[in-house]
Amino acid sequence: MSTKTITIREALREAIFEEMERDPTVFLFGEEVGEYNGAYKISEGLLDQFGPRRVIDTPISESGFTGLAVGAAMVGLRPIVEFMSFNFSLVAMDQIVSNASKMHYMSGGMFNVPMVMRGCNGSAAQVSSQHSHCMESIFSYIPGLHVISPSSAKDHKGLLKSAIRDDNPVIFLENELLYSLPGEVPSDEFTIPIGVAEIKKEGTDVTVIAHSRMVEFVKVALPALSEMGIDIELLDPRTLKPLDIETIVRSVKKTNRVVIVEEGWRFCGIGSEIADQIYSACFDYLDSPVVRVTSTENPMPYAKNLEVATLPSPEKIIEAIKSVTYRN
Amino acid sequence: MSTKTITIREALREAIFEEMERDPTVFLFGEEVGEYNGAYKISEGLLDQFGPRRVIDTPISESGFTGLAVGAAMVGLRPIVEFMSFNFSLVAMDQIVSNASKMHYMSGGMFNVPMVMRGCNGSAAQVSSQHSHCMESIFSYIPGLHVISPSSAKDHKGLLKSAIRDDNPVIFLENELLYSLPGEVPSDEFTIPIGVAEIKKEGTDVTVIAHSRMVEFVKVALPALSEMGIDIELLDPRTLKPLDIETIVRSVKKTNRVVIVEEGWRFCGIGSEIADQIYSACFDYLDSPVVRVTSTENPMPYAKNLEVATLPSPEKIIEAIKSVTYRN
Amino acid sequence: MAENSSKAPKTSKPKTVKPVQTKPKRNRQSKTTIPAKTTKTSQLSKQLQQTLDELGKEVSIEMMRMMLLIRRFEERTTEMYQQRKIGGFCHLYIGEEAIAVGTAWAKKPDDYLVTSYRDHGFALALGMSPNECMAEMFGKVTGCARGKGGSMHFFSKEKNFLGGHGIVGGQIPVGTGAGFRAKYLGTDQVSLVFFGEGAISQGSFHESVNLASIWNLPCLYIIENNRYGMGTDVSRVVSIEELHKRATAFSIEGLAMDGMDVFECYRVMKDQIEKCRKTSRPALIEAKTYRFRGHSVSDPGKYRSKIELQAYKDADPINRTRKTLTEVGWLNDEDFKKIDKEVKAIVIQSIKFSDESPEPSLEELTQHVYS
Amino acid sequence: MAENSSKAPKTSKPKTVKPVQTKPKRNRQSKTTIPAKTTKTSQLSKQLQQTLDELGKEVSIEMMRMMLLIRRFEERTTEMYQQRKIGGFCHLYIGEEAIAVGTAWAKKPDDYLVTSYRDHGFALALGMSPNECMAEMFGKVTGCARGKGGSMHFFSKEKNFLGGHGIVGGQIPVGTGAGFRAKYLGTDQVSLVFFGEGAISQGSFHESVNLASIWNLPCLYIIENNRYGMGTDVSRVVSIEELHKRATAFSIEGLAMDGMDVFECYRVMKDQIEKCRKTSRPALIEAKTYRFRGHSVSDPGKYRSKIELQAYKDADPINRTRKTLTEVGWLNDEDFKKIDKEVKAIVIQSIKFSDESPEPSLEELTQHVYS
Ligand SMILES: Cc1ncc(C[n+]2csc(CCOP(=O)(O)OP(=O)(O)O)c2C)c(N)n1
Ligand SMILES: Cc1ncc(C[n+]2csc(CCOP(=O)(O)OP(=O)(O)O)c2C)c(N)n1
Ligand SMILES: [Mg+2]
Ligand SMILES: [Mg+2]
Repeated sequence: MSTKTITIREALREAIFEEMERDPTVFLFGEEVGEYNGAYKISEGLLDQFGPRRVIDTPISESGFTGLAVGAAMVGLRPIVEFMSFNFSLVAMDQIVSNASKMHYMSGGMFNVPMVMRGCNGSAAQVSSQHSHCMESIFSYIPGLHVISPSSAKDHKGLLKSAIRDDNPVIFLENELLYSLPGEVPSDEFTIPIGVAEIKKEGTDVTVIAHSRMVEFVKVALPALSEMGIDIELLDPRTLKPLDIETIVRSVKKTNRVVIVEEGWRFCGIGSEIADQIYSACFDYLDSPVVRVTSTENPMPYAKNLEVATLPSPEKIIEAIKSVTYRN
Repeated sequence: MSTKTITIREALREAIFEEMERDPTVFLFGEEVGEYNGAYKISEGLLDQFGPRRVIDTPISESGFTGLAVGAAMVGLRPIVEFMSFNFSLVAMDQIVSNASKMHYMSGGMFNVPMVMRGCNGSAAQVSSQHSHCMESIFSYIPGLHVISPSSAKDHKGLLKSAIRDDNPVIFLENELLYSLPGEVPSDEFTIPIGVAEIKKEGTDVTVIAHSRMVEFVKVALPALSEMGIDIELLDPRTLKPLDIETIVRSVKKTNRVVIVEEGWRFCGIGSEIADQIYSACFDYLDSPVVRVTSTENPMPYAKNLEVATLPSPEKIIEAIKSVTYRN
Repeated sequence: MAENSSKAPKTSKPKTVKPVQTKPKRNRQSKTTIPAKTTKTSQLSKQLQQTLDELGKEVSIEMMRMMLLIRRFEERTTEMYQQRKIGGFCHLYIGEEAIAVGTAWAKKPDDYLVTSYRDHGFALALGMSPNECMAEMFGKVTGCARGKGGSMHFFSKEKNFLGGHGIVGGQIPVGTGAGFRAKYLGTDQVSLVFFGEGAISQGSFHESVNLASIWNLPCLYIIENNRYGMGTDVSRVVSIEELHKRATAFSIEGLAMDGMDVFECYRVMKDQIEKCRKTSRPALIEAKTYRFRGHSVSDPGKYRSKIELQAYKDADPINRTRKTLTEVGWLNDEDFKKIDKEVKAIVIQSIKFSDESPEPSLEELTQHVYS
Repeated sequence: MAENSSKAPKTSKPKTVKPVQTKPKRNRQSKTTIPAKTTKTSQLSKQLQQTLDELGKEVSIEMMRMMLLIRRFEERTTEMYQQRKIGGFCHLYIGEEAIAVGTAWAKKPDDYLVTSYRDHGFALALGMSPNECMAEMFGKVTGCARGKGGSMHFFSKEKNFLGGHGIVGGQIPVGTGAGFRAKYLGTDQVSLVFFGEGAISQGSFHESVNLASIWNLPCLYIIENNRYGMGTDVSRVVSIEELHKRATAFSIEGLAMDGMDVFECYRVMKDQIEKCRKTSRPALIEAKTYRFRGHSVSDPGKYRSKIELQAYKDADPINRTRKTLTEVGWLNDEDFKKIDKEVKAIVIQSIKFSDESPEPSLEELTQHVYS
């Protein structure tokens, strides 16, 4: 199968482009997606290609336009809502939780809500307290939502295409600092199924679970780890809900050790849930408690040194891996 | 110390009354708290006692009045915001997460936000999908918030008083179905510190961790359990954030077995975090994986039989306790 | 209120609400007054005449019959609630029937409609069966949402009824989305978005109407101003007296209608729907109405005076319609009683149907979480 | 635009913005036009004269000096950003200085003020030191928020400055709360709530203004209408042309002012603040302005034409003030250059201060999460 190298930004754009070509009910809207070509240029050129009927600039009314998308989806359209960042999904939270996630169930299966909410999640570079939320665990808590957070160009493209075709509301968490990362993707049309994890690197000593930008952090740690003679298995869930616990369990039963890395806060982070599921399923296989690498328990500070101290880092990941493999 | 028996409703009212008497900067507002005496009559009589300056009926503008409270708190008032139920905090989520919880940190400690957001959390009787959210884990995820969810009249009163005096934004989760539950409270003025768990019943075989209404469910199970010869230790964290992990660890190291009961959903519920902390701290003390009793993974259905099937129950709790003690 | 006598011969002047001053129990925060209603002047009566001519006898009676069905259905709903066959939150539409019925006859079948938890009247008026509605409240699998929604969450795909919704104001963006769809696909459908006057204090109202205005979405926003949001008089929570005047903030048309006059509701909604269909411009309509019961079946409604309540009951939309139809000679007492008997039987049948229907199976529990 | 010549002898007619039609690159969705501005008529010039008389020479020059300080501060900010001494989002106020400065001189020291992320101008105008502001952006512990806030989150308890805020519209309820506090405690403070025109599409705007209106809170809501929310022209996203007219929806006064004329901003804000202090009635003020730079330092601002930008630059609030003060004989070129040199030195000093300041210690990381 032939491949090409594109950035994650391009991967997302291709996914949207292809799905909009394929299905006239798919449309994109959000702040600055059209004339401005997207705050982060994901939608660059799409207005030119599809016109203002299908690529729509909105006012700064996240609650209004998210709810509008729910209604439009109930009656047969397939909206892609771009949150300029997921921090702004907080003003739309009620529409996501009370409406998008509930409509199918509370109508007894009569209506469904095929919509994608996408945008960048997590911190960027020094964007401070109000602009650095990791929303994984909040959305994953809500039955009725799918939550996807990929790391590679290929996964972004394949999963976004699946998300757009999915008949449920899907939260699609990207990361600003990944947008320019290049990666290989198949030249031909492809999709990646929702709910399937991927082993990014096989290994025997410890299962390291990471998603989104944290996968890159782990990769940075790889040379140092292999120098220490530690052979990790790097597992990217890609979809957080539904979580592919089978693949995780298979890996853990092999390595008997787990480190979970996430950019979000520790307390009630997505890693708590992943850890709990691992303990339940692999209790007798674990040689050591699961170790989690997360942000520290504070709002994101602006100062660079504090920001760095808050976030996970390749160094912290190496420390965690060493501790779980008792190499200290 | 002399005591009296009052309902949780009265306990809450007394707490608000006493703190409003004590401190003229404390005021109560929310929908129907005044003329109507509260949708659930928590604030009955308070308008008569304190007048409309301090007991304030609001429009249905949760985002607006929650944000207003944040601002008022920044400049020296101590608002108590009543959400008619915490389901409606979803429309105010941005004010809670981006403003209330961040203000102290992002102003470098200059401003603080001494406010309490209280109201009923969780399901009531057949109130269906949009009115049955358990918000524990969502709020507990956010650094800067305290999250309290008591079970007894005494705890409601003592903790609400502490919450009102606390200098941070506090989420105070009540439960409609508990409001009429009576309990003993000290006749004299008292407070209960935030962040301290209580062993509601000592025992040796298994630590059962439950908060809010789930404590009552566990109590219902007690006779059956003691008949089976299982002596549980019932631990109520009371405060979910900060979590009193020391008390929990002490109990678990004694019993070596844990069941966590919560009304919320399982995936990313507060129990995931509690379990993860227990595993980390007590890995070598656990004779069995932690077992969690939660709601099933669906929006709350209206039909009574489905509602019952969704929620934890004394029976499900007994099953869990039996499984963790290998009595099957 | 001007008490002009009607000049139209065939129909008499419909009884209007007498303006009375309520004596608010406390006047600390309350500015409660019964807003003076415009009288049916001769002009309005001419309109009524025209409307009746347009509708004809059969349809007019059909509309009264539907109001009566809703009324009887909800009276029994209360009973069933008291017998604990119905649980949860249950909000009655009694007193407000004219709005749903007037609208249902004014709209085309494929126009969209969405409303709040106070949704029984709309469901029935749109043609959903009393059986599926009652069964829903009984929590039976034969209910319109398979027993999963309950009183607040009736839905019908067939009727383009996007449901009853529980979060105040939460349905306003949703209904706007249906209008968006019509515009996107170039259909000529209109989306009718209903909500209580309490909901206009939610940001979602403001955001939605702005979106509809800038994008020319075929949406009508209808405030069912029944004067109370739970126990709160509208004058205590909204900074403008004539709510439809909020329309100016969005550069759209705003107008009020007597929400207790089914023929006026029909006429205004018909006009506005057709206009909206043509122009794709949204509008804001305030239906002035009143609920005769408490906010929900468990609310004693002590916050309003008996005088006030009686004044509105005197303007009962069903009695008023009955009187009009009697006066034009289309209905006599016997006809009415017959209709009443029929609808009562239908309601009784719906209870029987619901009683006999099975609960949803436990397998249903985790079905419909995802599709 | 009527081009009446000024009749006031001492001051000449300040240069006004020429109305030009932009040629929007695409006209698919855009209805971009430069709104015709009202000319300074003789009447306005009389007002200007009065304002100058009221302020006197020293204060007038002081105000110009502050505008210049903000300008020079932000010019250096851009440089520091390019040198990567400043990171994150950084939004410049250049072009809009007249609003903050006019307001700062119009308010009492203990009146509250809150604004968006575009907060440098307000911070300096309120009297916060350039040192603490620059250091904040350098992420140093000597910054006004100990380096924890950054460019978007300046705060000063001393100045009753409730901060710069990052969520569009999110500060509007917060500022309303400060007004609530004034009313609750019976102080005579007024709360000044600033936000961009993009923010009026957020529900929080609507909810807050309604609350302030029904509760008579001493809050002034000031829309800084700089015509763009990021790359979006206001006409594409707001359904009303004159934004201050939204006021009618809340039964409060709405008015516009020339946000590029510091003396008009002073006069209008002074009037409104004192009126609000007396009546405790909120009002909605639209300050018509323009930002000369991109939305943030990383935005090239391609969405607007050079002609449009130049037209506004011709009305630069600092040049305009300088001209006015020169014409009344209070300032000559030399004075101006001296002032400019002074403020530049202050800014340079703030950079030095920031460079030399220490970073927050790592112990600070988890401090101030709870108090
Ligand atoms: C966001 C939100 N806040 C509060 C409530 C609780 N609540 C349910 S109905 C209601 C009153 C609504 O009044 P109105 O909009 O006038 O509709 P009506 O009940 O009169 O038809 C309130 C406050 C809710 N459901 N949603
Ligand atoms: C709720 C929310 N949505 C989106 C954003 C991203 N954003 C930041 S500034 C901005 C434009 C705001 O424009 P305006 O209110 O006119 O203020 P200006 O920047 O022009 O001063 C947007 C969309 C945000 N910060 N908050
Ligand atoms: Mg109402
Ligand atoms: Mg702007």
